[in-house]
Amino acid sequence: MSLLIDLLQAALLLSGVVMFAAGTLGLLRFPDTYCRIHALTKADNLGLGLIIAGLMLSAGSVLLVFKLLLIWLLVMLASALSGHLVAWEGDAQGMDAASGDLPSSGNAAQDSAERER
Amino acid sequence: MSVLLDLLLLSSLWVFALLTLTALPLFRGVVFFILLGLMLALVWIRLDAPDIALAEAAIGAGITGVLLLDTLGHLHHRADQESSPIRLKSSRFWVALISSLSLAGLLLWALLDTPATPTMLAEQVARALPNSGVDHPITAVLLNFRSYDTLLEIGVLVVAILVGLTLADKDSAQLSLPKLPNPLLQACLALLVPLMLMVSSYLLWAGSKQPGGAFQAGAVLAATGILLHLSGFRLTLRTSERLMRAGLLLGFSVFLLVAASALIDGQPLLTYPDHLAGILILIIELALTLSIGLILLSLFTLPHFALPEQERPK
Amino acid sequence: MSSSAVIFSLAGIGLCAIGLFGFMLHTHLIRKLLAFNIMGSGVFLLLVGMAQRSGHTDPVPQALVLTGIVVAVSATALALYLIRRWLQLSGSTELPEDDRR
Amino acid sequence: MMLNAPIPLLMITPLAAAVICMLLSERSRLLVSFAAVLIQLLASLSLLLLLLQQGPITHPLGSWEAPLGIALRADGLAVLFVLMTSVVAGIAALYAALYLTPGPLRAHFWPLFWFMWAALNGIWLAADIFNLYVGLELLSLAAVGLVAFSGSKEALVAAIRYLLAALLGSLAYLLGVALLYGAHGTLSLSDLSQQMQPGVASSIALAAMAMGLLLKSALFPLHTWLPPAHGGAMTPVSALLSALVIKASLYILLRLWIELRIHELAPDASQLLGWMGALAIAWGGWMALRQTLLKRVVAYSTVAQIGYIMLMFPLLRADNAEASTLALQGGVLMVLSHALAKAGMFLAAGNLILCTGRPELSALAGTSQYRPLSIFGFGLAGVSLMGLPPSGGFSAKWLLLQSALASAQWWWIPVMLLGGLLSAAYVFRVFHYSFKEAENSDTFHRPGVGLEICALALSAASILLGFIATWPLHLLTLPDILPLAVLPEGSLEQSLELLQTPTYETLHGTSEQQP
Repeated sequence: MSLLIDLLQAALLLSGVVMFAAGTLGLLRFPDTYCRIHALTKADNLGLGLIIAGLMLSAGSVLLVFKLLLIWLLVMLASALSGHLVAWEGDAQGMDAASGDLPSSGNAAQDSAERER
Repeated sequence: MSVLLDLLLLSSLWVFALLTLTALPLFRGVVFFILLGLMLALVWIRLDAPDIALAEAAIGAGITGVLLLDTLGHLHHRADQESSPIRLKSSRFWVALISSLSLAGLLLWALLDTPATPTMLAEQVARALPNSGVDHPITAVLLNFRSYDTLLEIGVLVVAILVGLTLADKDSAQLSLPKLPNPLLQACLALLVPLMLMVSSYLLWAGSKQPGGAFQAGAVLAATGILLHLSGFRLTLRTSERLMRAGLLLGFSVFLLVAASALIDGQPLLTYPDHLAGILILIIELALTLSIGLILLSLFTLPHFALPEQERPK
Repeated sequence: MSSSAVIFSLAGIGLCAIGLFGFMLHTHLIRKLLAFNIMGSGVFLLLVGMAQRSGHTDPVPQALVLTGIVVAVSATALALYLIRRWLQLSGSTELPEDDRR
Repeated sequence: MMLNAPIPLLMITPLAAAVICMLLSERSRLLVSFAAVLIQLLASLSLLLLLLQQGPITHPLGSWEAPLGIALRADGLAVLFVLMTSVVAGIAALYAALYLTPGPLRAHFWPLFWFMWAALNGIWLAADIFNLYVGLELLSLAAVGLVAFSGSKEALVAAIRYLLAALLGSLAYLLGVALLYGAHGTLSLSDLSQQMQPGVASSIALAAMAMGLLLKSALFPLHTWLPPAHGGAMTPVSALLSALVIKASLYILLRLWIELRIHELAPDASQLLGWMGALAIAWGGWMALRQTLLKRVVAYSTVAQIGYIMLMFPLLRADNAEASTLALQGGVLMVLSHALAKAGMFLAAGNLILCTGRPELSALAGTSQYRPLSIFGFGLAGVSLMGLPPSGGFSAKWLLLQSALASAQWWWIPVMLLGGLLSAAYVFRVFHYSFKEAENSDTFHRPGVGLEICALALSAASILLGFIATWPLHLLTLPDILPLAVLPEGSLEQSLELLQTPTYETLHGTSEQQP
């Protein structure tokens, strides 16, 4: 039984890591800001969810499970919000979805990250 | 295994530090600096110092990062391009390299030459802890054994605000930071702000027994304020100057009053009566949390009042 | 003997050196400030790491670092006020290459 | 119970004054500040009386004994510095109240001033190396704030330069604290002085601390931040910075040097400090001769005078108690007389600038004819800086000379004489400008009488110090900070009797070494 749980935990943690890796790859390789947000928020939320699920298996107490769940929910909320804000700011600055370039080459990423904080 | 993890953390610290200093443009450097702060928070956990980890994440990476990014916002309006700083031909580079390498060498020598002995001070703290009024040794050190340091440190924070006030001009209350009229943000605030306030009060409450305390709670409070500020709810020194000033100074004044009250009893400065130590520390922490929150918030909001371009009279 | 403490003392030494390098190399004021903060973090790591090498946690240096972090953020904020004001008056993020006398 | 009161008052009053000043309106700030200055003067005087009655006092904060808690300690050295601060800062406060025009600028001055004073008192009384770090940071940030105060371009550049130097210096100091704690597990100075063993970590730690402190004290060649900051700040601020703020890091250095017995363990380091001091004397004096702005002359003179103070370090010899004692006394007297003279000189220079309306030396033409009082204040301070008898500066140099002779380090003597000549040259250069004929003498403004009196009082005090020099020096031998310095009875009087001033006889036979 405990071996089964260990295996399940390992599988969950590993697939979580794979999701994170995929998200990071997407951030580096995708062509424009909108796609990158997509990769980052979706893949990372899922990856974190998997890792949290894996950790819950060995948590031992209900309180700890609850805390882990809370972490996941909060991170999801934060990443949804920040992803939205980055996209919104990009849109407001007239960033082109296809090329990811601003009409006038400026510091779009800089601006949006600043606002986000 | 854990050694590997530590070594990984060590190399990431060094890489992020180097990237902070060399990455172009500056914005990237600041982002790496914030990442460095988050890595440091992990390192502090590894060093069994969760209090510092909380403070590093909230103050070191969080507030410092926000202040830096905010300054960059002013900067990029004025085209300020810098070239790569590494120029092998400049003597500055070599002087810097040689001094830093010799510093590293000397420190390494000092580290290797010093035997690792358990410090007797840790024992003394453990022995005196029952009489300190709190159960968490770090809170006991900060607010009882070495409370004088903390008192002066709040003074340092107030001085920073004072200089900000001196430089900011009173008359031109013109905001340079536009608010974000984003509907989703506003909606989320309704959820996030109560949560952050809850976290802040939890940290404060936890401080007497476990990691947490006035500084961490104050930093979370300040983060809430900054979030609200960015979304358009502005609570600044200008809105109600007197009230705000009183809030900024509340912690310091309460601390000072408690410190001085020992004199009435003929005791040395900062002595708490035995049975009152716990409650006095709690009162000080409450006031400090509020003040630290307001001070850190004001550090961020103060320069958002554009200064007049012409020089001020001497 | 705690290996973590030794490793992070080393990390602290590295950060001190990198910070000093940046502080001396850069003329850009904000970079200098970043370098100062890196150096500060290095000193904090060394302070706690060196004291905890025997494997016992020591609350005193930890409390000192908490104080240090707050002092560092105050200094950073103050420096940023001055730098911003200087930027506003001169439009530059570097100090004038002065008559170094 | 109230016997312990002066020490807490010295800390509580300035901090409370800072808070109250921030909360009150501008007019009340002035009143509060005057009241606080009075309390500070009284507290430092009663501390002096207490010291004379009881000997050195330790004040364990929070009733926790060091090393767990932090102790404040008042010995002769500390009390001398507390008294110096109260006199100089008190008069500078009076000057500032008259000098600053009403408005937001003046309102912001007071809280910063009080934080600075609190930090100074904190440093004089501290006996804990980390607490000294916090005190240094409080002092530096408040001082930077005061430099940046006017908000002009020059002030900002000076403030940023000063801030960068101060921050680097504090970090170097903190690095030393980290190493010392890692090696010895304590932060208390008295514990350290007992447990200190020579070792790599301790040596590197002390070297780092010394570097940081020297950078903060602007010893040549780490002085480049000083002239713009001290010369460019507003007049009362310049006086405070030159007279008091740089002394804080020097004081810590001196404390470390004698309490951790560095003078015994590393005589080479002491010699190095001495040579850096000698270079500072030459360079500061030379640069002061070449300045075109009046306040820059005074600022460079500070660079040179720091060099004089450093000369005491190589003369503190483990193998020669007499030389050590003379050196310590000479060095401390140098600090005291420089504090008074330099504050007086900056204030007098400020008055002259108020007269002429221009900061240049060349604008001084005609001032000695039309504004003799201002130039007289400047000259009195100059007498002490040059080291002419009977000033405090003269007594200090005399003691240092005696010490150099006693320890057979004759090479410091020409350095001191050369420095004196250079000081004379730059002071007389200012006089030279002021004696020139003026074409438009009717354009002189008249600075307030109060301003003139403030400057004159400080300058006169620096001269007066020469007459009563044995008294502070006697105080210095009260505590056992320099355990090896047991002078043969009456030798201090003997060495000073050579000066032939009648006041010394009255104090005969009072300098027995106390345990």
